[in-house]
Amino acid sequence: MVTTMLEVKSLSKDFGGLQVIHDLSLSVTPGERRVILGPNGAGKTTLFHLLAGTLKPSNGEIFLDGQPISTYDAVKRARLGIARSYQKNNLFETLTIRENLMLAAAAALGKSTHMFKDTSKHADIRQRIDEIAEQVFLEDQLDQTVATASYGNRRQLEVGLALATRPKLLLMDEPTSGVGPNMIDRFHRLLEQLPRDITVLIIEHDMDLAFGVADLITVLNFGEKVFEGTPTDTRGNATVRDIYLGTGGDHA
Amino acid sequence: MKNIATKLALVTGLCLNLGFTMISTASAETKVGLLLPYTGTYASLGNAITEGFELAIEEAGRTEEFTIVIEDTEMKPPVGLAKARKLVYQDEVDVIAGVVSSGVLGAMRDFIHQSQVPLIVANAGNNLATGENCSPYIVRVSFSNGQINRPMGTWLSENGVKTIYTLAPDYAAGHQMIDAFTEAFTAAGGEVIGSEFTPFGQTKDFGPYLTNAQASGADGIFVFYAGGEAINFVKQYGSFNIKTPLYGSGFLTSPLYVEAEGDAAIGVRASLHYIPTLDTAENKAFIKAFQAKYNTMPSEYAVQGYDAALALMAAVDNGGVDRATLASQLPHVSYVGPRGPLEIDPATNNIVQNIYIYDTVMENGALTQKIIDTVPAVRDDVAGCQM
Amino acid sequence: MDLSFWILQFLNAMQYSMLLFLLSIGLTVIFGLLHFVNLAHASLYMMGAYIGISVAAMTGSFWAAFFLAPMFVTLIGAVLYFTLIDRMRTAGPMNQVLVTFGLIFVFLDLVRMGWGDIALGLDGPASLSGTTRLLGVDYPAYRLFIIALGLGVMATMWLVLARTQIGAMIRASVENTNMAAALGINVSKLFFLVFCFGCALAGLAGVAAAPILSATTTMGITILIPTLIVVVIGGLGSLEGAIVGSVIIGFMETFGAVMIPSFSAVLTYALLAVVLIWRPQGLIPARG
Amino acid sequence: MFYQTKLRSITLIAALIFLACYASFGSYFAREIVVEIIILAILAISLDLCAGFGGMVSLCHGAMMGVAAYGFAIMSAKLGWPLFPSALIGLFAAVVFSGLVGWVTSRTNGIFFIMATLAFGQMAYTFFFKSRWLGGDDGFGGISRFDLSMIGLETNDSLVFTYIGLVILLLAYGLTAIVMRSGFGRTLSGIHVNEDRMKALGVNTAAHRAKAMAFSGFIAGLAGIIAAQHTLYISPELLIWTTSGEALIVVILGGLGTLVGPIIGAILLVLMKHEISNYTDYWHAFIGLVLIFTVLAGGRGVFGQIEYWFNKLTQKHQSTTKPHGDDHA
Repeated sequence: MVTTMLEVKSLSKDFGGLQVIHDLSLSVTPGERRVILGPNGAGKTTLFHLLAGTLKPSNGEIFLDGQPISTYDAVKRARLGIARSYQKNNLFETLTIRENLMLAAAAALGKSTHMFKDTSKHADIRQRIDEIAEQVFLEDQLDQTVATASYGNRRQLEVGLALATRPKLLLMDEPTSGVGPNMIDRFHRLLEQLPRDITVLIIEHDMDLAFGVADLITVLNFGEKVFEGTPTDTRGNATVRDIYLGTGGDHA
Repeated sequence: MKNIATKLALVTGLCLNLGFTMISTASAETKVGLLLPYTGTYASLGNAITEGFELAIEEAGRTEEFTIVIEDTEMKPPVGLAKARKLVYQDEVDVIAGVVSSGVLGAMRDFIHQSQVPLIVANAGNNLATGENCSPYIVRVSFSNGQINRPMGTWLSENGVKTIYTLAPDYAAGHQMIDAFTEAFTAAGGEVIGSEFTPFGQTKDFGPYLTNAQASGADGIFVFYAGGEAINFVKQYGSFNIKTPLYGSGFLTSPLYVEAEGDAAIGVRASLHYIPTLDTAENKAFIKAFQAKYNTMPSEYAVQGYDAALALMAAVDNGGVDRATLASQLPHVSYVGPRGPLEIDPATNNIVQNIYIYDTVMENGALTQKIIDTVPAVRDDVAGCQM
Repeated sequence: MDLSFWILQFLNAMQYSMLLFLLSIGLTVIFGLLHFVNLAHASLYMMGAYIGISVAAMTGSFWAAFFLAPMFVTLIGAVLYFTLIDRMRTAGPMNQVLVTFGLIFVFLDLVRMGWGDIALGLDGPASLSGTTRLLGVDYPAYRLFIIALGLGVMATMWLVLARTQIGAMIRASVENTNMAAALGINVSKLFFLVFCFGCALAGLAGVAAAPILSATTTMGITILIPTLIVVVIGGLGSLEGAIVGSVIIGFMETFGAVMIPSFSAVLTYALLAVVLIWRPQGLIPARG
Repeated sequence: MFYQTKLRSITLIAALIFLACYASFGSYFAREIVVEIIILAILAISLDLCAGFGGMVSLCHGAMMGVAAYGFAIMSAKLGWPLFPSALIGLFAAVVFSGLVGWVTSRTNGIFFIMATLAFGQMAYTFFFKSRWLGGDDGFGGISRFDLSMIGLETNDSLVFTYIGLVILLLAYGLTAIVMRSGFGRTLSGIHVNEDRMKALGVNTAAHRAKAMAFSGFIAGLAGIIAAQHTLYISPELLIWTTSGEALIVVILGGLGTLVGPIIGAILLVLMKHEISNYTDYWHAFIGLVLIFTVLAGGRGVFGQIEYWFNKLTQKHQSTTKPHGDDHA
């Protein structure tokens, strides 16, 4: 029986001698909400790149659901169930929100290579679009073009795109970056309502949100894991306070 | 284009014709379609042939008798065929003249044969058109690729050239020209010790090939190049100061390009079916008339256009009034033109003509052609032609 | 095939490389700095040849043509810059390609109207008409002149870029246009100067090539493809890339013609395909 | 993304009716012109599929068309196969060729993609140009048209042939439209807009682009089969890169990414060319100026512009793939 959804073993990444991730090991259980904390430059986003396969590790192994995936490219990992939302919006800008979700749903449902059936008429694709729209609170904005949508809506869509693939493992890179308090609330609700069959890794700077949703928190600094524990333990930990809250106290 | 006004007039004339005088087909007028490239690489050839053609009709004072419809083939086979169909079905011409590129001729061949509209080929030299693919409706008054080059092969061998290196562009005409030369040269005892085909339309620098040819140690280099490639080739040959003599198909030092080639052309020996310096009454009269009208020296292309018109008029004089009678009369045309005595060989419908071997020389500060030998009445073999 | 044969072929390759270099360097500098794919560059080359022929015919001097033709071409370039190029700068490569593709047609017919359809030639200068003995072989002096011209332009550009203030500005702007503007460089003026310089080089290449190659209405279109291939193989916008690309293509076409003539027609295309598959950004991609 | 809007349907039908009328009531040459338009329009639709939806501006579409035409001509005229299987083999050859080109160029974008496709197209052109068995640059004839006498159609009649061409144009359009509305087509648009995100969603974008090229090759192949049967003759001219350039002009003139635009563009370009060449030999310059003007006027093309105004007027917000001039070089 597999007890970990994600297993990372002594992962390292260097860019021309500069160590960005160093000997990092992680173990995330199915359904867990894991928050990754760390100051800027701690290697959080690089870790996501390594997990999603957009960067190749210099060293170490990654297992998803017990399966070694280190050698797989991003496409294959996505198909195995890793989805990712980006820190900076990475959307289909010229398309509508519905079309964005349609693309993700079609990809997830294996319909992106169907050559003859009109996707907008696929019952299961339409159902998926509606579900996700509801999950990320975009039911009323579906026919808006992304380029003209509000920033908050675009952040919601960013998560929606990742969710639409019904991933096993969801990597969320600062979903709330740049949004106001109302919006943070929304994301909080969104995360709480996510079904537990999705394992979630979140990079988050909003402490209330982070501590509110996390089962466990991993703190990175200079590419190394410096602490791992429950929100309560993290709050009380002196090292964390020093390196993270001390320098990054002015979180967004 | 100098004759743009003429063309415009013709086009407008045509429109009026179509609009108001559709019944005129029964009159004695002969409607001729001139199918030539006026855009693209061969535009200058198209213009020269048109000039020659129009001159001949004017000279004979028979402009009233012939209605000319001009169409541009753009040097594209599909366009050529489409325009040929237009001339036949829409303009209902009695005869078509022109066709510069062999590709266009190839595209038209079956159509001409089936529609039984006579075609007077005024340039395209593809051997097959009067050989394997000959047709009673296709008569050629220009030349065949083999016809120009065979005499040179024999002549060179007879004049002490033992070994030759050949160069030509890598396309169908290039291969036909060189094959014909090689066959005749070898038959006469010579040996082709090296041969290269240069990428057509891409080769700008002939230096590497010239260096190769020189290094082969052959007694001479025989080449076929035309147009811009001919200028480049001759100039580069000159600049390398190559000692191996240069021989070629006469298009190499055609009067149309020889000025651009400059001194490098001096001493190049070539064979062609027309040389402007031919010392005959017919040629002198032709040149005088041509210069009077266009203020420039005629080229072999202009002569081909001129002869296409002369052949047509001769066929009309012999009783050609419509497509069928023109087609039957054209193969029996014979007369003396600017290039000498001409006749059509009814076995192939290709022209029988003299081939001139000439030097390019400097005379009174201008480049000109000096004929050194004449191979009379060169006739193509009946190579698989069945009418 | 003795040594002198290979020396001759080496010089042939050099000569062709330098001609390609003169053309591609202008194209690539314009791309590197303005991010503009100017297909009409080849038309300017053609204009250089035709204008050169006319100037030589009027003045009777090759050297007058050699110096005046690039100037006229620069003038044409300047007009183009203010009418089209400048306003197309931010329009994306696709639109730039289309507009300059349209310009090719326009220039083609302008030349046909002005100079006719018949191929024209230009006599080189009398002083360079013979052959010169070099490395034990007799080689056309004019071709040596082209090699020297190419190397000279290369060296001058190298010096200007490495040693002078304007060179530093160009390098800075190629690397980062916004940064350059922030540093107080008048970027639009610099762009214009560089564009004019590129046009002048195209005109120079045209008039310099005319005595070796004839001037035809299709010369622009036929040289466009090899030039683009040089620039793309080398890396768009990269000066070193243009040098490397021209030398590779020049040598490959020359020695391909000598050694495997039946493949020489596809050799460059094959190389281009291989490079683009292996290194989609070219051999020496520009930084910027 | 593609939607078969009412405006597009109406324009398509109007264009087809116009062509049918022009061929029926015009002079003989009108039919030649209409067939020329049909061939160019199908080729342009095929290119629009790649360039307009997939962002892949290809210069080897002429070669794709030519490979099909040669495949058909070789099988039928040279090897004596029956016509329909020969045509299928021609189409298959075009699909394989385009798929291969698509596959090896799938990592390149922008101007690099343009150059890579140019290289492969020119290699194919050179192959046929140099092939002496196939007549080299002179090409070869002896091609016949489909024998449809069992359904009472005489294909050698130019008007019948023109009508058949129009039906094939409609089929090519319909098939492309259906595919562009499918998951495949929409995903292709998605790749054009944001390839990285498409990869993150688990789509093998390289393979997808290659498949799109292969499908495009099928459509271009249809144009090739018509071209070969129209002239009953074939030459390498079909494959040369300027054929692709002309198709690109047609797409831009009509409206990139609209599928209907290419048909409008083909009608405009061919008619313009024939009209102007009646008056001057310098029609290239005119075409060039039209192209420049089209781009300067916003690059939407004639149909694209009409659609843009129409959408503004009706205020109905319909997402249409507008021309994207922002491919990364």
